[in-house]
Amino acid sequence: MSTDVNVKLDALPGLDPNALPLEVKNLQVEFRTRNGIAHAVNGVSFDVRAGETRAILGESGCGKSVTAQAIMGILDSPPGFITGGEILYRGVDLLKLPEAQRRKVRANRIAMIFQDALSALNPVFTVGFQLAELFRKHRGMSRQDAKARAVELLDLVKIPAAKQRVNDYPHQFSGGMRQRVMIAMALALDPEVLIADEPTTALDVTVQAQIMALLAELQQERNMALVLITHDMGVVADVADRISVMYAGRVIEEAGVNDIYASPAHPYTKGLLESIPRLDLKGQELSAIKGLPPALTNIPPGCAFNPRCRYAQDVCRQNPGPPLYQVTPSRTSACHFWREVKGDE
Amino acid sequence: MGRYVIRRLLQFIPTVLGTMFLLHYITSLAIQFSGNPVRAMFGDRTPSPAQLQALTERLGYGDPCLSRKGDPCLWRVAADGNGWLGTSLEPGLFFDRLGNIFFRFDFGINLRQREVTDLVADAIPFTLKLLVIAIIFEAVVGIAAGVLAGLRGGSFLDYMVKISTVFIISVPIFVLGVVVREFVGVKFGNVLRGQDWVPDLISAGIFTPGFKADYPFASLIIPGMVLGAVSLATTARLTRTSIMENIRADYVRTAKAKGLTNKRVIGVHTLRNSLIPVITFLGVDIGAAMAGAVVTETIFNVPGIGRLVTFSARSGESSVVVGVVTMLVLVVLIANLLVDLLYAVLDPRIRYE
Amino acid sequence: MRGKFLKVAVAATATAMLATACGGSSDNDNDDAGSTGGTLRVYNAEPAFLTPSGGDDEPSLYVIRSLFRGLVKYNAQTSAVEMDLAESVESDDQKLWTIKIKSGYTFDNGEPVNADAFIRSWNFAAYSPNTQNNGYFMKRIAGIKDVQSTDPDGDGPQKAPEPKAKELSGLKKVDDLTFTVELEAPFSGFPTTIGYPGFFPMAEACIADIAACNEKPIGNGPYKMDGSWQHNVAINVVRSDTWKGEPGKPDRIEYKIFADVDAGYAAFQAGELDVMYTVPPARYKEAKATYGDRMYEQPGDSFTYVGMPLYQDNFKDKRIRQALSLSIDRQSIIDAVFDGRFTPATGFVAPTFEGARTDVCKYCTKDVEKAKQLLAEAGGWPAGEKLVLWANAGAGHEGWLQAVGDQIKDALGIDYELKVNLQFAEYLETADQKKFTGGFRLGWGPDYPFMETFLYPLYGTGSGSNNSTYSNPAFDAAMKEGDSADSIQAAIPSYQKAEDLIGEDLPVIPMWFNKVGAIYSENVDQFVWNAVSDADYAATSLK
Amino acid sequence: MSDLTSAGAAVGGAPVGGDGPTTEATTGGDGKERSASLWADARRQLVRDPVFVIAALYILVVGSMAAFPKLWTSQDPRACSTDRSRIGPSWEHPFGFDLLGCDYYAHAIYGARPSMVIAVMATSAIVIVGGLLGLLAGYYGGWVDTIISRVMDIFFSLPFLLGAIVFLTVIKRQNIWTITMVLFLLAWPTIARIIRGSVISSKDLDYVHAAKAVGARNSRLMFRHVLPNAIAPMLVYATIVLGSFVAAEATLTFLGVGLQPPAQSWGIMISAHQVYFLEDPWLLLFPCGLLIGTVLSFILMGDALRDALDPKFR
Repeated sequence: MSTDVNVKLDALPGLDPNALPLEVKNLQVEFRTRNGIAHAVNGVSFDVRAGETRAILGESGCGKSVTAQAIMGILDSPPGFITGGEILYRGVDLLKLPEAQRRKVRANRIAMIFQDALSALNPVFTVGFQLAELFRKHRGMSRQDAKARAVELLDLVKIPAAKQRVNDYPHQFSGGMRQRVMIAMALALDPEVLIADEPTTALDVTVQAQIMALLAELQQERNMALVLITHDMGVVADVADRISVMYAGRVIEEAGVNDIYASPAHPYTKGLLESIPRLDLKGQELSAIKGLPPALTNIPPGCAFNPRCRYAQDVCRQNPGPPLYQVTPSRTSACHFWREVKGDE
Repeated sequence: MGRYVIRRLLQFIPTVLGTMFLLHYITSLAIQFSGNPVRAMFGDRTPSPAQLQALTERLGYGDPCLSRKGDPCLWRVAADGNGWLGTSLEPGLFFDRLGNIFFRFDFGINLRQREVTDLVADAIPFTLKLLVIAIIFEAVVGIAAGVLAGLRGGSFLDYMVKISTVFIISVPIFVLGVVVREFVGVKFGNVLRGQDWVPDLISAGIFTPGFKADYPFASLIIPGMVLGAVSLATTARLTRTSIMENIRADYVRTAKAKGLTNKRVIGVHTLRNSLIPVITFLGVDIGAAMAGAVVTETIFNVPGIGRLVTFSARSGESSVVVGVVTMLVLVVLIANLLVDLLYAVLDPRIRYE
Repeated sequence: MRGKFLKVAVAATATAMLATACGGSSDNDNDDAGSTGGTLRVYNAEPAFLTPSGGDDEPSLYVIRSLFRGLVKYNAQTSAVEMDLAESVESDDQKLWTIKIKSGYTFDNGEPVNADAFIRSWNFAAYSPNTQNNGYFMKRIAGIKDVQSTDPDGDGPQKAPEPKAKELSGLKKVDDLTFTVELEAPFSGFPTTIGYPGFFPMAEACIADIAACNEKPIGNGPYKMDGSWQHNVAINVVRSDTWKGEPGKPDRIEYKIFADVDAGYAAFQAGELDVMYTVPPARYKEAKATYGDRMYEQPGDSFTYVGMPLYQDNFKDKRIRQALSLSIDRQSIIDAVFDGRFTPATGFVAPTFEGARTDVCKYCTKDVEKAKQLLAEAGGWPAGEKLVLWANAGAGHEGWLQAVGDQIKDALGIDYELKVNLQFAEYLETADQKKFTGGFRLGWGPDYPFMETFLYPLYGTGSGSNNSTYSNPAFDAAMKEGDSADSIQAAIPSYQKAEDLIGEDLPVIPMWFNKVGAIYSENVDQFVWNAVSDADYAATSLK
Repeated sequence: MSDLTSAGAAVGGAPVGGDGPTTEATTGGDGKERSASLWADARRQLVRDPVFVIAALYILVVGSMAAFPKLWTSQDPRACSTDRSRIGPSWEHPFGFDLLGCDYYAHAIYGARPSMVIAVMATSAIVIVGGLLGLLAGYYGGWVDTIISRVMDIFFSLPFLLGAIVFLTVIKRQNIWTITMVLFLLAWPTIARIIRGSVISSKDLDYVHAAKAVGARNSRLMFRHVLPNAIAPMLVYATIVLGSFVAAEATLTFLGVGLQPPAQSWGIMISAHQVYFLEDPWLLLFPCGLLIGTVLSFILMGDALRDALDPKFR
């Protein structure tokens, strides 16, 4: 793993430097389990520009984490299999890359951080070892240089007394600190794209804010593309540029952050917004979307949301499901009656 | 950590004392109920009372409490009348043994008037060699099989390992031992000895039906493998389960996300975590193995500790049984302590205050 | 493999053998055959002691016989007594014996083998505080009572007092190479008994530190120790340069020690041993088939019997004892359990002994009608009561004892119960305290090659091993008559008269005599089996 | 490692630690309710698992041999005569005759009883006493725990086989009861440790505190809330240790300290005939087949049970 890995990666066939850092086109993923085939991802598409933050919003079990793992190529298969679609990094379809090169793209170009940093960090190795490992393996650095770089990284993510803490183990760090270590690990090799799979869900609110601020600052400095996967509407509002809302393995609405909050064009998004407790509505009964998301092994025909949808009519229940209607040049919504939903405002 | 070790060492004392008293009382009961073991040395001939008495005295079976059924031999009437604290009693056979073993390191003699310490000194090298071979064989093959089966969960290989390990565990060791000795040691050995291209070390050294003085290490390889076989099965099962659990852990996904090669993800990250329960099992197993190899030692004629204590138990040599088994218990306790400490080294999350 | 080693303890009696004429004709060793040289690897169990005064079990005797030599030895074929280190052993009243020793023989450390050596060794063995096992054999020499003291209060805290004397009064030194032995009572078989290793001489240095001598014995025989005793592993001996007599054939003998006879047999099959003096009973037929020509068989002298507890009412009437004996088919049991390896006993003296006869016991072949008739005459067996059969645990006797029970049940309808869980020590104590409630298995191996050893100790009134408490004045008188006969030949008729009495009274039910089976490998040229001292390694030559 | 104990320890070492309610998709309900569904799931899965069904059937067959031997054979195992010694298998005598000419098939059938009885009695003893002591030690902690743990250490560090030999050599009567007691004495610490570990890990879980808060008495807490959690690992261990006890009886008999003839047991059949197996292999194959089959079935059942009861593996 000599340092010339960047040279090799820049020479990838079909690489177009000014193409988007990450484009996902009609991604299909299914899980072949004992009780049937679960269609976790049914044609998800989105893209993200350098310096932009793309949020993927949805309840747990809607396929957002699977999408992220598919992009990174770390799906456990079996049981998971990518059965369709393309994942383009600067025009290069990662699905077609041989594993050796795909592995180089990971960490060097596209990095990822996970939700529960305690279980995501190896408990029996020091934080320093797990950071230095990246430099020793990808950049072929010596043990001392790699350790020095590790300390620098810990400083970068504002971990106090980095020199001493580098020899500590993950369980000796607090929740927030651990998440900072995860971020340090992800940014070690200056990736162009960072995928954050529910980075702050396991943290309490105050630490959550610090982490999101750190992410924003680092993104700004490095003009990095950030894909933020979460189910927390609050976090999305103040960080994301564009939002894709997912339900039952499909993107059902995609728009700029202000448009969505201002006028959601899909009943599900509308329901989500209404379920956020707001100060100005104090004392009123909170409205929640009735029912539960469908099991991915038998997704209802037509629009997957129809059983729980106020606006649902017969057409919503027939196949093929609603396409992504163009609400505005920069917005889409997969609902036959998006006008009524949007209009209700 | 230091305080923990000291606390554990202090806990040894009641345990070892308890074991020693248990063994002492059991062997004394044996003599009280089954009669003087010295009598058996004369076989069918009935020795003159004088001779039997002299020999009984010399071998330490003369204590009067040994002739009273149920007497725990803790106290005895002092010969000169004035005993401890003004009573007429003085510390009995048990305290003599305690004093001898722990203060004078004198474990007494067996029926053939040989020092128990010499008996153990003769036996330990063989048991240790057998142990080392068994542990290496068990660890290497066991972990390899377990890892392979664990990684390819559900595959044919996994099924093969699962079935073969369960089968080995359920075959009683003495059946395995006898079959291996007869077929591998004798039959196959004779075939090998027939061919002259096979070097002597292998044909005469390894494939022998039992221990041979002129190939002290080679002739223990097969007995060691038989002894290790049962624990090999357990190690493989343990490793397999542990790998299957750790393979799903989040940190493995992180390692993959860090673009590390599959070999490193498995070899370094997953293995390091999965081996913790396996190593603790091996540690405990070593302690127990010191005396556990009774059957293997008997079948392959290995003059080890297991066999020494078994034969002494049968011929009623209580000094050997009490002395050697107490030492073994001490070894097991120390082995278990070391394993717990090793556990803390292997897994930094474990803290002992 | 089950507890086989205990069996060795059961047959632990020394197998010293018979003498025809005392002070027989000049000895010419068996014709010189086979070349000398090579290493002889032999099977052995772990010996108890390697000193003549201590070792009385079979494995020890095998080693002691290579390292030491005594006053007399036994001819390999005829087992006649021949002079070895002794010039002559004579007595005119069978009570005071004069022994002259050949000159020039020395121990390995140079000490002379003289009268002092023998007197010193025999005293050392007899003196009870020395706790030597073979003190038992000195019981006939005058003054034995003074050298052994009994503890006055049994298990009391006091130790046994010092014996009155340190030396046997019966032993007197005449000059450097002659000494006299006075017996408590006349005994014509005395010369045959001193061929037993318990009577071999020991060096002064050996007696001084008996423990060290046990680890590395100082012998006076054709071989000496090579290194010390590697317990449970091996004992190696090499040709001794100080031995004056006829040199041993092999340069070196390696005793390989096995704790279990099956492991030993497996080693023999794998070509690791040249001689194995015994074969596991279960593998006998297989060994005979594979090593037929290299297997030596000869009727043995170990006698197995089922003793009758005469002190119990059920067994007082001799007709009941005769009925029980008549209902046993010995040959069928032998074929089933021991692959036909033993010879059914129809007498009380080993077949290879001089003066032994067959059909002394009229009730030793199966005859169910006669058995039923005798049982009826005697008033039958108490209804509902079970016949209890005893044996010591872990020595493989339960098998054939169960067969005996089955046959008696079939023939006489008496149900039986086995009591086979007592360890050997307790079993013998039950015998000593006369607590058997039914037939009890015991074995007997002769101490010296003289018919008397099969009779007096087992049936003489009050004698040590008379566990059935049989007491018949006519028998005791016949035995006395034999003891004081002026020669072994003259003693035989009276001993036979005594045996006939036993044949009628049946204090014990004789079962069988073992058959000795030894196997040797291809590298053995001439294998020699001494009728008395079993495998004679010194005389066995290699190709 | 030591021949015998590892079969018992095979499970001791295996990761059967108490499985507190893992946070799955559904929230961790109250302990009892969740475990009830656990048993239902386990039963459904087990019934479908062919290995478990075959093993259970085999155990049923052997159990019926032990309980009602008359069902399987009309021969009396003690009607023997040496004339028929070691005659080969034939139609009326499927297993032929043994060394003393007894019907080997009847001997095998009647031989099942001691092995099974010893295994079942010893296992239930260690489960009841070992379980109880483990529960007490784990739940109360403090000096109760210290005393019980030290007693546990004594019997745990005694080498299993050697301890058994020393005890059995001393006891004059080696019969079913004494062997069971010895096996119990030497094996209870293993299960006590498992239960103690599981109780300690599950006693400070939320739902136990909740129950304590509403004033539940200690005994109710122990048996209604804490113990159910330990039932799963205990059941798994008990099944597997049943197999190792059957093997233990045979090994002790092989060493001459177990059951003595004229009792019938597989152990005796194997040890009495193990040297003949070159001439008449069937003498060894039948009892070994039965013995290995039984031990194998117990272990397979234990494995299947563990997989079924341990949510992680579903």
